[in-house]
Amino acid sequence: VNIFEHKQAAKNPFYRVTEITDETVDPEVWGKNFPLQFDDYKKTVDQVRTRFGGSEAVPHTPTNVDPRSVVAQSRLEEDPRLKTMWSGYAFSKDFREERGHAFMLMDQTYTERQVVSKQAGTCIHCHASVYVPYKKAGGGDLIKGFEHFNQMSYAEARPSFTHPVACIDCHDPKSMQLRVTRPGFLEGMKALMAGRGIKDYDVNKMATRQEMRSFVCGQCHVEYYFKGKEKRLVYPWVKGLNIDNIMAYYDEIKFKDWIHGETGAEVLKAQHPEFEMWNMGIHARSGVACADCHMPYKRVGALKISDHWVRSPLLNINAACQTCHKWPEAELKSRVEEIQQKTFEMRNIAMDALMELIAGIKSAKEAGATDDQLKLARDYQRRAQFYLDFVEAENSTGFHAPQEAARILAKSIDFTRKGQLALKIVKN
Amino acid sequence: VNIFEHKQAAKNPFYRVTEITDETVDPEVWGKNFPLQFDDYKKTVDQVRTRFGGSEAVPHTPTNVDPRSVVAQSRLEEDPRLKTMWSGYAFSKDFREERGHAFMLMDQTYTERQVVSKQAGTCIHCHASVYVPYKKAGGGDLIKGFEHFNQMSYAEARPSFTHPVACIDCHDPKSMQLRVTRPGFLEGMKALMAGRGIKDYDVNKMATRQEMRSFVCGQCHVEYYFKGKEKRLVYPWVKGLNIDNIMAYYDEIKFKDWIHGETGAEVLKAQHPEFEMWNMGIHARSGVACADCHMPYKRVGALKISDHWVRSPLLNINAACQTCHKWPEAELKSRVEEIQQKTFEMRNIAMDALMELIAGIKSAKEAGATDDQLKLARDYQRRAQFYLDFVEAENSTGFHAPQEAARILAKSIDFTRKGQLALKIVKN
Amino acid sequence: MTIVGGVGTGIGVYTFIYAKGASYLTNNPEACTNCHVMQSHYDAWLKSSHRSVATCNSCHTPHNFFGKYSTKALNGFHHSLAMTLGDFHEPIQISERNRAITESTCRSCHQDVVQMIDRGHPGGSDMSCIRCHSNVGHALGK
Ligand code: HEC
Ligand code: HEC
Ligand code: HEC
Ligand code: HEC
Ligand code: HEC
Ligand code: HEC
Ligand code: HEC
Ligand code: HEC
Ligand code: HEC
Ligand code: HEC
Ligand code: HEC
Ligand code: HEC
Ligand code: HEC
Ligand code: HEC
Ligand SMILES: [Ca+2]
Ligand SMILES: [Ca+2]
Repeated sequence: VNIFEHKQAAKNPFYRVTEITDETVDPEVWGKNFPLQFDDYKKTVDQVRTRFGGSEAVPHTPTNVDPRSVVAQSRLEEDPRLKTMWSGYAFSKDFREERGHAFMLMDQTYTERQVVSKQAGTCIHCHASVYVPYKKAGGGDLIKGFEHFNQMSYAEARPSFTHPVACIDCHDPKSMQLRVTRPGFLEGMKALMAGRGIKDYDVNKMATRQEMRSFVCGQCHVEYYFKGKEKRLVYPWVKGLNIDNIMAYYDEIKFKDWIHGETGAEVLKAQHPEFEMWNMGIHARSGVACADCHMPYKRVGALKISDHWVRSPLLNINAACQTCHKWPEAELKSRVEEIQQKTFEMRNIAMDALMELIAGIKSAKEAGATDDQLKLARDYQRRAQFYLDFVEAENSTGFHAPQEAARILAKSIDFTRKGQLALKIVKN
Repeated sequence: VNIFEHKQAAKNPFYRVTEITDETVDPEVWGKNFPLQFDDYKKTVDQVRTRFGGSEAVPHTPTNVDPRSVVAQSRLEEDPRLKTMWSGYAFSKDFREERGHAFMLMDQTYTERQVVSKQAGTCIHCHASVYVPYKKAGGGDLIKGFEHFNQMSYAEARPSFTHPVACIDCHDPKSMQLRVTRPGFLEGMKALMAGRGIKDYDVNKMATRQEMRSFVCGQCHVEYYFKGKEKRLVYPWVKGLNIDNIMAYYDEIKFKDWIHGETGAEVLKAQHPEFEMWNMGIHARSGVACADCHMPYKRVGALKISDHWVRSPLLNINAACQTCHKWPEAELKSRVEEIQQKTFEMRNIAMDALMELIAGIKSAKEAGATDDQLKLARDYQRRAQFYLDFVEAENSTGFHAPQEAARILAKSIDFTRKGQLALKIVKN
Repeated sequence: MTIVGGVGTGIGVYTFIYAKGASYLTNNPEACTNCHVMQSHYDAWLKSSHRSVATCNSCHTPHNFFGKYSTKALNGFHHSLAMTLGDFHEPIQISERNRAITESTCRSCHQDVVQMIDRGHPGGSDMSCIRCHSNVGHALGK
């Protein structure tokens, strides 16, 4: 009978049947002590679509270069305008909807982007359990190991890693407390806090528990770039976390990801800035963490555990939202979808506008306009495109910060407008 | 439905010292029975600024045409771009920040807009206690009285009205229940509901109490136009309440408010669409009414009453917000102001863009472009301007529906962009 | 449905006694925390504005003798059933009937305060106290 079990379970939440150390990478070993969390962790192989998120399981015929039999749907096929935006960059060859954590290492290894351009060892930072391999390679020093792998090619680095993100990447094996293991985040937060006047900020010592419930995700779900020849992974937060700050930073250091294939503009690729966007939204402001929605508490017997099946909250609305919002599930779902639909509408307006700007610069170039004459229009393209991509690449389709996403898109459209006007002057 | 409802219906909690009838206009008489509400009602003469709302008491030297010794700050002086947007229309001569209900009749009577162009009797609908005068003029028929005054000039109509909005405009004198007395709203809601498949919708019979707590405000705080020669006041809701619906309706009936003074475009003026914007926001969706925030309950002695000092909730955060949101006052204020600041930023981007479009059309016109050549650009101006004005004229600076306000501004910027491109084609 | 009814009656009695069912009939809030699923409400109630003025039953049973015990009997039955089958909605949601009871208890204690604002309306008086005061008994989640 249930109640009997409940009472039993309540007495002893953790049975440690095996010892785990700071070198235990394999989650299956951790799973002996924490079978409930491990069971859920394994479920991230599931693929279910939501209106704008989740992912679709698309069959794939295994080949030598890419042995996957199932992938996620191609975003390039869904919206071919993306190819034009990323023209000349590996993303224009292969870009898919992201799926569960179980796939991260595999999807990185076999993306066609690896084929069309040589990727850096730095990539591995966010797609594998790196803590132990980093420490080993660095002779006990995490940062040294990080630097070691950054400078390799991806192909060289890859064999040292076995697991996707694992227990050890988020947990201290002794206390099970959360911890940040990613050099990129440790250094990014240090820079951010220094800008706010806080010296030597150390996430693992100074963050509160509730902050950590977002920081462990912010290790990877952020905008980034590779700095210099050492290809050091850097989170561009020195001036602050919002897009205007990030843009200002990239301008200051004159950073570009690539030169646009059709226009010659020096452009940027934005990548999954979930942490930054969340930070601009009302939930962050109200102290609601990533884990509150993506790893909500669930009851197993008398125990309340964090659901380690990290996924779209729309697949789990009662646990993810209803503790705070007493609206029916269907209502909550449609609140999210209405926000997303509006974001999507604006994204499409901005995307159409950008296509026109790119076509305009391209044809002016073909008609013989000089670099000098195109300078301004290209600069606006850089801006329009980065702002649009910031929302496009952010995976909540606006939900994490609805007004901010809209503001960014409004600015993107305005940059495009100014770019097109700059072209007009060229032509006259 | 609720088990406690029967008991309630029987309740008549009001102690009456004097009789009030369906002809008693003077709030002072009502105030004998309801002194607490009357005391607050009188406080709407107060003028206090918030960051974006409230109003500033600006001294004014009384003249023959305008005897007011205090007015609200001029919005045209704060932002001269408004004059360009409204070029050729009375609004470009005088437009002020709105202030408390006590001033509504006076401010309408003495606005310079009355001097520069002959206003219609219809205007009175929202600036005075009209219920009794309308009924009298219509021989007991409210709608007839409404039609009677609509067709007069403002100057002819004006003497029949004495009070600003009064108790009788929102309350049934017998039960003190809320009621809608404004023909514009009664007809607007009927049209809206018909569009949703509900026939013969009667606000006063079919709306719930909570709906009425917004509907009494929706009587006046809405977008409107004067239809045909009879200058009938119409709320443009047949196709729905959002701006895309309203724009489609105005296009269908080819309505224009005036011809733009600098460009010759057939343009529209948006006016205080608080009800429509609120309707697009999360609070409306959550069942939060205008009265919840603008007339929150307050305790006087042992009694709870509705605060009839209708004003900016930012002047009263404790009662207006904190029952539902347990954040400190300063935090709530800054949440609102952050939303408003972002709206204001986008509004300014859209406004600058519009100025360029207007300048562009103007100079193309001066350079000899034909009406045919300017048609498209002018049509985009019409759209860009109406969308921008919809947010500009809405008095919460985006708060009532932050994402929707941003979406509207993004579209405004895109219309401007297309207008400027249409001009480019003219020039080439 | 039928299976639930049949099994429920049998096991329900057992569960009720096992889970210290008798204490359910008292006014002591700790009676409710015999079930761990009520613990978070209890914890929140301890921090609530009503901690020293109202127990669980002040808000969750009608303010008259027969209403109180018939409500408890009905709820007690649902409770042990749900507990036994373990398949109730989480987070726990108040039923329509119990919400109405709770609303009536607010009015019963606060009649004087709300007499002026609590009235009928032709289209239906959907005046709900907990729309604004959802935190008075136990603020969860926030
Ligand atoms: C208040 C709840 C909430 C919080 C807090 C939150 N998210 Fe989300 N997140 C959502 C919702 C809702 C979606 C949209 C899911 C969909 O479209 O299916 C989403 C989408 C996502 C997605 C895409 C999921 C998919 O299925 O494709 C990622 C990745 C993500 N969030 C990561 C984060 C990270 C990292 C944080 C913290 C920095 C965070 N979220 C904070 C609710 C939240
Ligand atoms: C700062 C962390 C970080 C780094 C560095 C990083 N990724 Fe990712 N990657 C993510 C996150 C988070 C996602 C899931 C969200 C998304 O796809 O937008 C992801 C998704 C992906 C996907 C699946 C979706 C897609 O884009 O098709 C591929 C493939 C991928 N990354 C490849 C790479 C490669 C190659 C590199 C190196 C150039 C790299 N990643 C570097 C964090 C990172
Ligand atoms: C080590 C890097 C890393 C960390 C730490 C990390 N993620 Fe991810 N996450 C990824 C990558 C990479 C993907 C995409 C995997 C793929 O597509 O193969 C991803 C995918 C997701 C998805 C998409 C699932 C789907 O079905 O579309 C969600 C949601 C998500 N992560 C949320 C989180 C949350 C919440 C946290 C913290 C509790 C977190 N992630 C921590 C790297 C990370
Ligand atoms: C992407 C980050 C991440 C990974 C990977 C991860 N966890 Fe967690 N885990 C969390 C978060 C967040 C919490 C909530 C901690 C808190 O609130 O302090 C948590 C909590 C826990 C807890 C405490 C009880 C509970 O459920 O809240 C245990 C035990 C646990 N995790 C075990 C594991 C095991 C075992 C694995 C590997 C199979 C694992 N975790 C992998 C993020 C992660
Ligand atoms: C831990 C508490 C918590 C959780 C979990 C949570 N929210 Fe919220 N939510 C809030 C708070 C706090 C606010 C801000 C309003 C307030 O102060 O009441 C908010 C605001 C909102 C809003 C209005 C803001 C806007 O952007 O329009 C929506 C919609 C919303 N939440 C949906 C969701 C959904 C969907 C989920 C689940 C995926 C969720 N929330 C999970 C606490 C939470
Ligand atoms: C959730 C609370 C809330 C609701 C509901 C609400 N408002 Fe507001 N309203 C505000 C706030 C906050 C402001 C901004 C005040 C400021 O800037 O000082 C505002 C501003 C206004 C203003 C301008 C006030 C000024 O001081 O200049 C008017 C007029 C207004 N609202 C009318 C309405 C109407 C009519 C409705 C219903 C259709 C409504 N509001 C619904 C909160 C609300
Ligand atoms: C009969 C028409 C009418 C009705 C009904 C009406 N208003 Fe107004 N309201 C006005 C007018 C006109 C003004 C501007 C007065 C002026 O500037 O002289 C105004 C001004 C306001 C202001 C601005 C105060 C300030 O300090 O800036 C607020 C807030 C407001 N109304 C809210 C409401 C709410 C809430 C309701 C319903 C409870 C409501 N109004 C009902 C016509 C009306
Ligand atoms: C549908 C209702 C409605 C009608 C009709 C209406 N008003 Fe108003 N008026 C309002 C409301 C509500 C406000 C306060 C909100 C604002 O100013 O945006 C207001 C504010 C004003 C103000 C003070 C602010 C300002 O604009 O300087 C003046 C003056 C005014 N109206 C004049 C007029 C004139 C003249 C007419 C007729 C052409 C008219 N109104 C018709 C509802 C109405
Ligand atoms: C629309 C929101 C709203 C609704 C609905 C509502 N209240 Fe209130 N209530 C308030 C506000 C705001 C205050 C604070 C008044 C003050 O502090 O001046 C309050 C105060 C109170 C107080 C405390 C007065 C004091 O300071 O001691 C009691 C008791 C109360 N309400 C009971 C009720 C009851 C019972 C109901 C249902 C019949 C109810 N309320 C419905 C908003 C609401
Ligand atoms: C612009 C609309 C408006 C005007 C004008 C107005 N009221 Fe009200 N009044 C309301 C609203 C809204 C309520 C809340 C009714 C409800 O919840 O059912 C209310 C409620 C009341 C109540 C019920 C008790 C309470 O406080 O909630 C009384 C009594 C009352 N008003 C008297 C007056 C008197 C006297 C006047 C004139 C001096 C007046 N009202 C003017 C909108 C108005
Ligand atoms: C009667 C209850 C109630 C009142 C009064 C109220 N709110 Fe809200 N508010 C809500 C609800 C419900 C939500 C939606 C989120 C949710 O479901 O919890 C919300 C959401 C919000 C949000 C997040 C949405 C967004 O647009 O970012 C903010 C900010 C907010 N409210 C501020 C205020 C302020 C400021 C006031 C007072 C002027 C106020 N609220 C008055 C109930 C209320
Ligand atoms: C036998 C264990 C148990 C005890 C003792 C118990 N509860 Fe519950 N209670 C539950 C369970 C399980 C649920 C969820 C059942 C459901 O949703 O139908 C629940 C749900 C509820 C609900 C919401 C569901 C509804 O029907 O409205 C209320 C209210 C409630 N309990 C109040 C109380 C109060 C008050 C007490 C003490 C007098 C109490 N409970 C004692 C187990 C218990
Ligand atoms: C002052 C009144 C009050 C007291 C005291 C009170 N409650 Fe409640 N309870 C409520 C209200 C109101 C709701 C409905 C909440 C909602 O729907 O927003 C509720 C709902 C519940 C629910 C349903 C789940 C939920 O959160 O909506 C449970 C379970 C519950 N109460 C248990 C208890 C227990 C156990 C106690 C004593 C420890 C208690 N209550 C004391 C007023 C009270
Ligand atoms: C057993 C009697 C009782 C019941 C039942 C009850 N209350 Fe109270 N309530 C009190 C007493 C006593 C106080 C404190 C004394 C005072 O200020 O009147 C109080 C205080 C309050 C206050 C002011 C303090 C605060 O929390 O802000 C509010 C609001 C309130 N009650 C609302 C409610 C609502 C809503 C309900 C129903 C869900 C309810 N009460 C049920 C007795 C009760
Ligand atoms: Ca996905
Ligand atoms: Ca004002």
